[in-house]
Amino acid sequence: MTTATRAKQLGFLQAINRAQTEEMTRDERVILMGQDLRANVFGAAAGALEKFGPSRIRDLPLAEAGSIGVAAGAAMAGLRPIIDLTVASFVFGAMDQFVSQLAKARYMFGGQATLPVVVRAALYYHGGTAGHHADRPYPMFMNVPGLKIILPSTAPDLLGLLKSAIRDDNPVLCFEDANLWGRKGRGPIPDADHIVPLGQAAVRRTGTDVTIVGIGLGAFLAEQAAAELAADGISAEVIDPRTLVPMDWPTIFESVTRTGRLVVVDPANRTCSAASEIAARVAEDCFDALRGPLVRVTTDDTHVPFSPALEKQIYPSKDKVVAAVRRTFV
Amino acid sequence: MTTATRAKQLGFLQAINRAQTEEMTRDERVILMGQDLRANVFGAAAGALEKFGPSRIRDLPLAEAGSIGVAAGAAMAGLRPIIDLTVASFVFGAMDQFVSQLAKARYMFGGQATLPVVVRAALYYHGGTAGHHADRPYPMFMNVPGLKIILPSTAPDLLGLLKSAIRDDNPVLCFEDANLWGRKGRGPIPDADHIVPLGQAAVRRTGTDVTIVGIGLGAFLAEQAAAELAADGISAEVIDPRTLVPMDWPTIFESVTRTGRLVVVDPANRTCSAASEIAARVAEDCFDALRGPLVRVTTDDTHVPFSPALEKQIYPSKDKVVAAVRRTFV
Amino acid sequence: MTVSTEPTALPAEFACAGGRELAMEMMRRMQRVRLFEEATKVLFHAGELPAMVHLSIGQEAAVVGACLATGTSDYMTGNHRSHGHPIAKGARLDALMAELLGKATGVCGGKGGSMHLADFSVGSLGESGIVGSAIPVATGAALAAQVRGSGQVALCFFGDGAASEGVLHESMNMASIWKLPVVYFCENNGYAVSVTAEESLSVPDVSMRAAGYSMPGVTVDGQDVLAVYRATAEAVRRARAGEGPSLVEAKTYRFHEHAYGLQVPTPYRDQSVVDSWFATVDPLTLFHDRLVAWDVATSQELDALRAEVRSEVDAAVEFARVSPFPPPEAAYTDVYKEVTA
Amino acid sequence: MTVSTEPTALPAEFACAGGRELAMEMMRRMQRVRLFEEATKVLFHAGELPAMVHLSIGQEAAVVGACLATGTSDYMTGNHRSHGHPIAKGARLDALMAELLGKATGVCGGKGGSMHLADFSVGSLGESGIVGSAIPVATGAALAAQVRGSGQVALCFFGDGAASEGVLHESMNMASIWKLPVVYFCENNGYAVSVTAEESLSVPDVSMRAAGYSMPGVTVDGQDVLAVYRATAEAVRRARAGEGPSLVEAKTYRFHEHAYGLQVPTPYRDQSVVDSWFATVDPLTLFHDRLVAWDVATSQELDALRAEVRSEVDAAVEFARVSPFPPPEAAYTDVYKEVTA
Ligand SMILES: Cc1ncc(C[n+]2csc(CCOP(=O)(O)OP(=O)(O)O)c2C)c(N)n1
Ligand SMILES: Cc1ncc(C[n+]2csc(CCOP(=O)(O)OP(=O)(O)O)c2C)c(N)n1
Ligand SMILES: [Mg+2]
Ligand SMILES: [Mg+2]
Repeated sequence: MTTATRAKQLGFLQAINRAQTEEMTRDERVILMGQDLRANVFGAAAGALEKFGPSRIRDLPLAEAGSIGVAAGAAMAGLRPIIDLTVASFVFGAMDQFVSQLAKARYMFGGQATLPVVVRAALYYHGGTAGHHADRPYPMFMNVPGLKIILPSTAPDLLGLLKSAIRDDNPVLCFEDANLWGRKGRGPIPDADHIVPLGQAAVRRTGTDVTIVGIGLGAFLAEQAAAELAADGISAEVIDPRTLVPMDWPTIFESVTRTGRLVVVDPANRTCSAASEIAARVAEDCFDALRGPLVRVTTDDTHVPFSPALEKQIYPSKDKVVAAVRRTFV
Repeated sequence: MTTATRAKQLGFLQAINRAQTEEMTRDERVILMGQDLRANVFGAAAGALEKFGPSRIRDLPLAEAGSIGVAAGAAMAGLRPIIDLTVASFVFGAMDQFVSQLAKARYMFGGQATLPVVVRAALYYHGGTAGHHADRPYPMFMNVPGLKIILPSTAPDLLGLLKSAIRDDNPVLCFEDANLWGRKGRGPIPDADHIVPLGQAAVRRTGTDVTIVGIGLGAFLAEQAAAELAADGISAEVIDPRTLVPMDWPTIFESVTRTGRLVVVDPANRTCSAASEIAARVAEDCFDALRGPLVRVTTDDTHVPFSPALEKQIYPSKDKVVAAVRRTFV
Repeated sequence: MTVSTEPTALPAEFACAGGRELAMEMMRRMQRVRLFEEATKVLFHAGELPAMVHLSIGQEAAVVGACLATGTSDYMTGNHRSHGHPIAKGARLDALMAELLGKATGVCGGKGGSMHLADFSVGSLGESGIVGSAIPVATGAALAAQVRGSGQVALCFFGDGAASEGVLHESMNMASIWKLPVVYFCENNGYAVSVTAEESLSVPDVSMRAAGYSMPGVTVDGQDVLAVYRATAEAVRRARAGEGPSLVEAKTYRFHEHAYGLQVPTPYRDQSVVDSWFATVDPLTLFHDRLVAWDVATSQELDALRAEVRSEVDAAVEFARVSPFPPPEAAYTDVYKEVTA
Repeated sequence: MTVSTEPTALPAEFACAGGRELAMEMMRRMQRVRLFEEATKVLFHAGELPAMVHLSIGQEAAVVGACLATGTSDYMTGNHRSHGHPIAKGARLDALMAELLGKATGVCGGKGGSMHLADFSVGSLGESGIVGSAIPVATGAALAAQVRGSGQVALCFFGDGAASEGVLHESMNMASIWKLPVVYFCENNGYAVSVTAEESLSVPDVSMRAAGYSMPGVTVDGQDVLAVYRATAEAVRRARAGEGPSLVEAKTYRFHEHAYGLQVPTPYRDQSVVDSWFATVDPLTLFHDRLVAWDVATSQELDALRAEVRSEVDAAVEFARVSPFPPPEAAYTDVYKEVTA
């Protein structure tokens, strides 16, 4: 790809910047808080401080629980905070605030509270950051009612979903697969006010023999695998859910009902993964259509090792997806 | 049941007390820490302070993250702490310490660290405690490699598993279904030094037509349902995994391979539940044997409402299990 | 050092215009908390409560003195000992009582219950059964007030037990660096269930932690409603003036067991001492006697006020009793807000 | 107030028997940290490092002064800025360097990497990439020492940024109520990535938080290895004597970017100021000049020591380079301990 065409493409960090800028311009209740925003260390906050001022752009001290709780309270009192937690491995310190406050306050107070909060966190695996920076913890949050979760695999989707998330009156967690920050995640620059509604999957490729549901980088791998399988005469349909909660079950069910086979590609740890949920749900609701085992391609149940000699093998790969698809035919 | 026979039965709180007392007597590295232990507010610590003294029996201040981290550090420095977190809804505040320290330290330090820590927490649902005391969060922890998880459904199993957990050199989370504290969880008093190894399921009832895997109170409901189904000529096999990590897959697979049908009864929230994992794994590894949809009976994906008019309906019940089994035959 | 007011002369707060009304409102709200909770004891013994309740009896002066230093447009968060806070903030008793019985007319539609009352109409943003967990929420409400420039203040209740939770530290630090209009208010009743404050706190006074965040900290006599009011009012003034957060600690007493009816196997405090509290540090009696001594009200007037509140409470109990339970479907609503901006 | 030592007379610590050895060991360990990290810069530029590294250059006096006040049987935990702590605690350089390259011979078998070094053989219980997360771990190690009556102490490193995390508060409180033998040691280098300590802390000195937990707190000149050593040694003495925890803060400087090679889009500190630090507050230069002035060592001797350390570092780099990578299966071991008691 030449520099010229690449310049016309939207990247992940630009998508975030654009979504945040557009929505903060549109609605002055939206504020942005995160570590190192003013110095723009992560690269998605360029120009924000100049444009929106220090009251709406705040650098957070290191206090994850406090930060999420502050966002919950600010939302209950009329703001629409975006919290940039930077790396998804930092969510754990705030888990009580996610579960006990953000997810439950509306329900427990009988609908009195409204919590329009967006929390962004990058899935920072696959890059030698080792066990403390490489978590993919979204399945934990799927187990918590009251939270919505998006996990886009292209920059245009990220832009459109993030804007929907900021407008949503519910807490939305946005997980960004850092492996898509570069070339893999780029896409055509959408028109002004590009919106992708929450809860709608994208069918990346149509096919008839097997359905591959791919999450985050998994969607990219699924497309690669589908191309390889096509050469072998296997026609794979690739679905990117984009939103994990609420999941677009109709699109997945319709596809599996046609193909009779399912592979789910999910960068999360295997046990109790999003892939587990999708497989379980399909085994429950599409059983009669099934013609082969439901196969999950996930990260192996181990921690992320530092050594470049160890790390890559534990994640989903195109080859693992291809092998999984073949397994559904045995 | 007369008072005399009941007296010969072991209850949940007695099982805990006995396991802790036996193991603390056996190994002076075992210490017990928790809130309100000296006053024995939860009822499982009777006599502990007198027997083992204030150095080994400590009341914790309200500081869940600190408590789990302290346990991790104490274990790395030679003790074998038991932490009584009392109610499972209090685990969230400590999530970072569970994930980043307890689960990962051994791995990240290349095996230098050993973390023999037991964390106990009661699943306190079904009793009008509302949204902040009624969580069943074990599926979140199943997504974290490095932790073992037990969830016994009878007092004798609790005794034997807890003793194994205390002797295990890995962090073990013990979730105790508070609905089994009373009559439902009682069982015959075992002999001295009763051990149930981690990772071995119990077949509670043998059957040929359908496998019901029941977790915690779910095992009790599964047995009730199996009795009712038997009257209808349906022969249900009931399996209580007892340990969720490591799961006894061979026992489950063997059963489903024979029966061709699976229902999982799990008090956790539905999405990304233990039931999802079991169903997904069976759909992957036992597909050829399956003769009907894999059905999960879980708590509905909502928060726990306070009102007695609202609460019970959201949980698994005997009737829901029976209906689920019937669904596997359609 | 614990600050009390001097019982001698009529205090300035009550001598000025509206002073008598303020004094009577203090007494009215303390009576509301007391009689509301006395009623829950009756309901408990009658087996009409679906769950245990944590009573504020003995702590009324702390709760009311603090809340009356704010207005209903100000924010407040509390904890599991959850009845007093919204009552003191001005919430209607009927919907609170209905909530305790899990009724559809409850302030949370029956979904919250005793430990999780909230009444947004009076700025009560909700209590938390997870101890300490609402502290950052109050801090965030203060942030919203600051960003919106609304002049509102957030009042954040927590106990001596909660003072050991990390979120208190994180919140006080954020509030201080951003000069947020929030008042951290510790009801130090000496116990976290069975653990004494001496055992769980590493300092004699929680207020000694304030210096670590460059905010003023003061400890007041929590049985003295005026002392509490004064200290909180000063903290509220600071907050509204943009001078940032404060920490106010009220030393108080929990007259009943941690949860009413809870049986603690091993006693951790002497019943005779507890009994003596009723005689010597009952905040309602103390204030009653001062009001009479200061000629703010007569005993008869105060009796009449009590009778009024009693009728209010009786009506609330009746309202709660006759109210319907929510329909089963209600268990599944309010998980998400359906219609969105 | 920041405590420095007086540069005039030969200090007691170095005048006594073994004093010269102590002084030389301070210099040796500071050189080890410095040269080890200079070597990682070379590896970084050569593209031989699998990931970014966070350098302690500029902070050597703080790290070494603190660690030398403990013994190798004492415990220590650190953070993401992770090389200096185990080196100062006495770890071998070769296994540390091999870890940075992800080799099988690395101190963590290649599984931890730069941010997560640990060397249990010298009491280094591991560093944490999750900021603040190891603070309770150190506290727990101190608990174990207390329960076992072993006389060991735990040294807990954290930064000015980590000081805002709730676990610090929870840990210091527990340590104080139980009088645990732990020393909380804050390397206040003025920044958490781009955020200044003035912006993120609500107090001028982190040590001002100590009073909130009834423990002594002191701020020392972190460029003065002896001042750090003295303050830490006193805290260690207290801890061993059963008098409980202390908080020591070293005001220091981070000479390089947060992570070496990191490009921060918007500058947050002036490069000319940073440059002047190398000239004025380099802890190695400062100590070098004092040692010469005090006649503890000659310039030649110190040059020789530096040369020795350089060979050690060169050998470590060579060892790391020629070491094999771990076999793929190693990714799946150590998740659990297989054989159990
Ligand atoms: C995070 C958390 N840990 C433990 C509990 C159990 N618990 C409920 S109230 C309480 C004591 C709280 O003490 P304090 O903050 O002083 O409030 P008080 O009950 O005295 O009003 C405890 C330990 C809880 N609800 N939440
Ligand atoms: C819980 C957590 N939040 C955020 C980060 C990202 N991060 C890494 S280092 C750092 C700054 C830490 O500052 P400080 O504690 O002063 O240590 P220093 O880097 O200055 O040595 C931040 C924000 C992290 N690793 N962990
Ligand atoms: Mg208390
Ligand atoms: Mg720093």
